[in-house]
Amino acid sequence: MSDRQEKMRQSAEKLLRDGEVGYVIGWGATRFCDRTTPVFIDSPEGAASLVWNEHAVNSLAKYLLDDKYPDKKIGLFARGCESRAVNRMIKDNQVKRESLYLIGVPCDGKSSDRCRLCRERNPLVYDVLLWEPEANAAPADRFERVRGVEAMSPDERYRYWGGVYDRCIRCYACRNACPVCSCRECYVDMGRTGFQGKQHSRSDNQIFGVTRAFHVGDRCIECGECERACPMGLPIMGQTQKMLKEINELSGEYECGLDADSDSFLGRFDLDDKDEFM
Amino acid sequence: MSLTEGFEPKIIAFCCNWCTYTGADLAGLNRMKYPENVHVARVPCSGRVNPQFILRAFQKGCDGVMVCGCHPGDCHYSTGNYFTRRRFMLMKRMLEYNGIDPGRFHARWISGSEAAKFRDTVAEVSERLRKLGPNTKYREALREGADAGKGGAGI
Amino acid sequence: MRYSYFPGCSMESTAKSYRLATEYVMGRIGVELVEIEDWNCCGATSAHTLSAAMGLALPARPLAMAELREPGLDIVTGCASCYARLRLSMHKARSDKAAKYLIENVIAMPYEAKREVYSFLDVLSGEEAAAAIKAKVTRRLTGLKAACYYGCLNVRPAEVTGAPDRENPMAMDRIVGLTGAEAVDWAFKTECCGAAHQNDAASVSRPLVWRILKNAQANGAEAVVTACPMCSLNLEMRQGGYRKHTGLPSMPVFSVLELLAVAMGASARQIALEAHHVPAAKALAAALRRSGGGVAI
Amino acid sequence: MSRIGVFVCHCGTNIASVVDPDRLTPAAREMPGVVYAADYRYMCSEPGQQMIKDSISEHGIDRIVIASCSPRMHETTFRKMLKGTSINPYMLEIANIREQCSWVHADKGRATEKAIGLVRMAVSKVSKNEPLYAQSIPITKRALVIGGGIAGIQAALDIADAGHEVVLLEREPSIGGKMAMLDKTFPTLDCSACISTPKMVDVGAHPNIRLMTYCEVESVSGYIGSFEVAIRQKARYVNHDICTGCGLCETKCPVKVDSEFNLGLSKRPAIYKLFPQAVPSKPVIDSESCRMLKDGKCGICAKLCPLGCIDYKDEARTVTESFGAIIMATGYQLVDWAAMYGEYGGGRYRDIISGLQFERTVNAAGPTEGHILRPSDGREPETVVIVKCVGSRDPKKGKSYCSRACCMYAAKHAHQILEKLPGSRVFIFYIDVRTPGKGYEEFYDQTRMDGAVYVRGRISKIYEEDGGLVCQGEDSLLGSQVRVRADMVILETAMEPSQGIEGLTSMLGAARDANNWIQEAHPKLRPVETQVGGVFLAGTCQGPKDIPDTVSQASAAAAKVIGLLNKSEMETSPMISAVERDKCSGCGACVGICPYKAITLQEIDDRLGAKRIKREVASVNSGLCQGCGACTAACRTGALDLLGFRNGQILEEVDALCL
Repeated sequence: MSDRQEKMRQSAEKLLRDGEVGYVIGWGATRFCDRTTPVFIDSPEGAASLVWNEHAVNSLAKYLLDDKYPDKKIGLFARGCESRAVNRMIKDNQVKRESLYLIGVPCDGKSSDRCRLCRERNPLVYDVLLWEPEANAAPADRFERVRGVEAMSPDERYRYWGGVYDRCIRCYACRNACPVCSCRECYVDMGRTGFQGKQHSRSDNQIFGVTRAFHVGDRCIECGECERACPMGLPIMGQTQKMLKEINELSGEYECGLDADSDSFLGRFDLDDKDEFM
Repeated sequence: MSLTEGFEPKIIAFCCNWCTYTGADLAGLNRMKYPENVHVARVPCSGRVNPQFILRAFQKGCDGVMVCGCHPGDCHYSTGNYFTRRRFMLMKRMLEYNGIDPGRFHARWISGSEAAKFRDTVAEVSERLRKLGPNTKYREALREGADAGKGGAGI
Repeated sequence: MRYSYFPGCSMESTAKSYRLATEYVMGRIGVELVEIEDWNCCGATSAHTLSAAMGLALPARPLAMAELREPGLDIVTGCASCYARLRLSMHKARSDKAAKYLIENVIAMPYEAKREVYSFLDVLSGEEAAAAIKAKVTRRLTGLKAACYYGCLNVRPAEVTGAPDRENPMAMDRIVGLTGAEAVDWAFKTECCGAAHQNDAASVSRPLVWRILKNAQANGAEAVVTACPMCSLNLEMRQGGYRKHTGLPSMPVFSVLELLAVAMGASARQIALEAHHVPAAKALAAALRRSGGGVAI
Repeated sequence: MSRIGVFVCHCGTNIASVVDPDRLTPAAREMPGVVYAADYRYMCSEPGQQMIKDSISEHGIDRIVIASCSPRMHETTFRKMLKGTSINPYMLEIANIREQCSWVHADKGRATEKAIGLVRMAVSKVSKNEPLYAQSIPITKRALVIGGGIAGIQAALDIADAGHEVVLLEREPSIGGKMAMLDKTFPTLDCSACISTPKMVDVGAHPNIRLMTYCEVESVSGYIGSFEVAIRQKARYVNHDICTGCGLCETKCPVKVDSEFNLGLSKRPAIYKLFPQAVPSKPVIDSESCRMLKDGKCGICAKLCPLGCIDYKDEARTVTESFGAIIMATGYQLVDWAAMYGEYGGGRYRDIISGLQFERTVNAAGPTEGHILRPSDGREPETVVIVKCVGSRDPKKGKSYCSRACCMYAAKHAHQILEKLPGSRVFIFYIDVRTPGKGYEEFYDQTRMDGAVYVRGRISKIYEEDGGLVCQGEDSLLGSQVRVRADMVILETAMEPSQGIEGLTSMLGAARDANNWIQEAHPKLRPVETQVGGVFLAGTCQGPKDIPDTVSQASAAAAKVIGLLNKSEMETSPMISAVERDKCSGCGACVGICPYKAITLQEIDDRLGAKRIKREVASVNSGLCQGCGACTAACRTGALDLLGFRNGQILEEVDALCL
């Protein structure tokens, strides 16, 4: 473990010393032994504060959206989940590959529930790989939770989601953590468009939930950051996973962020798509 | 029972200008009769219909929503309805997954000549909704006298 | 070169010379054939006409056995009928979940279809094998004009066999070329020979055999070469009446392995050439003489 | 606050007998923002319109709702009416209370209730309307015709005769296309060259037509009225400005390669004219076979040329030209049957030829000077088998569609063989015989009388045996196998779109159908238009057809172009998509959805705090956008909106219904 941490520090230090990147995004220690925090290292000396342990949980890719027009390259430690996010951001024209330096760090598994669906520990895109790829662990049943909800009656489902959204406080942490939420201004923050109200009611919360699923569902890389960020612990991936499950059933095996070229499901069509509206 | 007796559902139908709206006009020219529940909102193409419109309709008190357009391959704009097809196939499933009854949302291809299909579809949807009764799901808090306080945070 | 080997029933009975030639040639060129333990009949051609499940499961069982015992080996067979049935089961197990489920239930063992099923033609036309053949050919069958008959089941249906050309395949022609014999260009390489109905509808099926032989002769062939014991049997045994109907002489029929064996030095006795219905040794002897080898066969 | 006027039409009794204006009009008056409401017998009539205009000025109305018949009926009428008033024509909404209310409902009470609902929806929507202004785009009065076959020739001549400039572009060294290769045309059997070459000459001589042969389209930008087309003139190596077309250069060229025009049945030199009547009647050098260009050794033609036209250093050039309209006349090619039909020998038998090769064979100007001789040994065939639908109507191996012209030219081929080779026998294998055309069925009948034997069934195998071709197949009327020994076989092969159609259509943004033919805008009502404004279709690029249909369509496309070019400018609908750049993150979700390629990502200068940055945003080309709104539904943030059908307007309608 410490060997890998050392490699990361050396790599960041060299990049910064050579002026290859403006800063490096990684993980740093906190006061708590079981927590890390994303850190932005902008000097070679600072590299010594990088840490790598099972608590390096946060996905770092989202921070790229805060600096879309950097003067120098940004160094980013990239595991499978960060790399899929980067692929998606490139496809969505939000970041440019050439303004990133991706330091590949195959993931050895972290102590977070968000990793339960992880299907790709190794970065799919990187400039350098710091150590040997890891074997992928068998992920949990991808759509198990969705099937659980599907098994309910319509009224039960409504009660289930109603219960979930009754507890939603509309803090939008899910949106802020999501690497594919990349609008300049989110529709819920706008007064004028008026797609939905801002008030905190079951109805408006539910509509926010379904809309969020629709906005990101066909691009979701299943990193689980939304649920990790949710302060109320709501099972909101149940919505995006449902989108993915249906897309899988309608058009075959579908996963996002595996490359930077594939169109998302709602951005294209097939003449032979299933038709149930005749 | 008391809820559905004498109940007339409120239905909004988003119809594309080139096929379904024309088909609905043709139903009029042929003096076909169908229930009064349906109100058509004209859009240039079924591809114009944003899923937000459907959510809004349920929230504001529609009992049923229809999205109608040209048959695939006949779109006035050539490919618009292929996107409609994908979008609303997912939308329908998401609504059902969230507990909305499958009978409340309908997407249909109705061409400019299919006046009878428009009439029959409206009649069928309206009959189905009459049996289902008023939609309470996704409704925003009713203003007065509603059963406020029953649900969670502000219904 | 090691393969799991599915001999098929004919190899045990009517195709004695084919079997001996196979053993001879594969031994010489260093292809090790690991006979599948407790293999069973592939069911061709009756099983699948009676029961779809049986038609899929019979060939799948030896394939599953092979994958169990020798998970690293692909499977090879020397019979076109077996090849078609084995390949179909492999193809179905890969592409159709329901069929895989059915197969596994009937044979009561898992069948993942991870390994490929090949024919002798696939194996012998590979680069490595072709080089080995070239190295081992000691005498040439110069001037022997042969019509390569692939049979329908080595190539069809294309989605199962993956054959690139269903009408004019060339793999056997190239192998025959290695012996010094000349493969003629002809039109009936993959035409149906009516094998399945030679017993119950002879009046319809015999002419199917004859027109194949006739076209071979019309294109200058003096022998037909096959890659299947059933094709061989059929083309050879159904020549009665051929001369009367066409006025043409009868035709010797070899398997491609016999040609290779002779070219590698096998004697007639070693590969039981005398077991042929249509006298076969003469044509080979003539070719050997032409090559100047003059070695008695 | 808006000042809305509502005008309820009785439409005689059409509306008023079911919907009660005495309830509807007062109800409308109570709706938010409504300052005036009135009803009248016929709103669309002169006095009705006058009443609206008067009310607008009298009550300071800034937008109106008309409750009447369908907007598809009178929306344009009322917009025109508003042009003479103080308010913008787009400050109008129509509540359809006739076709979608009074005519379809019987219960007066409920119908009136519904009408009130429909008017409320329209009032709410109109409260969010904004003035829109139509743009007018200038029309460049020049047309480009791509493809110099008979379709392109006809279209170019028609447009030029109407007084407009035309560029006729052809990628081969000569115009003429497939028709120039044919011998005779069915059903009249007039000589193809005799009717097409005069037209070719007309094209060459027409003052309004500029011929650009040996040219290809490199790129297209712009939209209806002003397309910019980059055209690549391939290197000819012969200066056509001085060349007189004497033909001396061709006589001594040492190279002999397969002639494209004779489909490999004869040879041509490396410096060549496509065929003797080529237009322009001047040669080009084929750089792939010319010894001088390949190895730098030869130069015979340059020595022979008395005018010094040969220029081995010639290079391809690209010119960019402006056009107001484009006609696609790119035609067809025949499928590569040899790759599809191994059972017919896969091209190994020389005496199996395609129908077009037969045309060259039987053509007096062809390689055999019109004698029907088989290619293998130059003998006259005694028995000929003609196989129809090779590649057509064969979804497994070829195309699922019917190629339309083959039934007739198969009959023509049979007729020509029986006429030129007395005592010969012709067997035609067919699936159906289709003769829908003037004089076609009669021609087919005559061919049978001539002695052609029609056998209903497909040929399953053709093989060579004893010096002949054995055609094996089924006579499905007799239900038996048949085998015919032929000396020559003619395959009437399927048409498919010309090679290169994909690139060309995607440059233009025009769609192709499942078989790659160019998609017409509407199969019945707009058969010569594509869905791209200003791009029209002529001939077989749209689908298989024969010469009369091709020429008709070419003239129709020309008429469309003439109509367009007769205007100097054109008004476009202002109801198109618009981007709010501040909101747009440049994600590009809209770009791929637009069927007209009207949206592109454009780099703009922006600021991020104190920093100057360049970022990409969606940009809508108002000349290309047709206003479908598909992009708006894909835009998560709502940065794209459709003018006239804004998100806000539709949401208002929804809210109003639910009140």
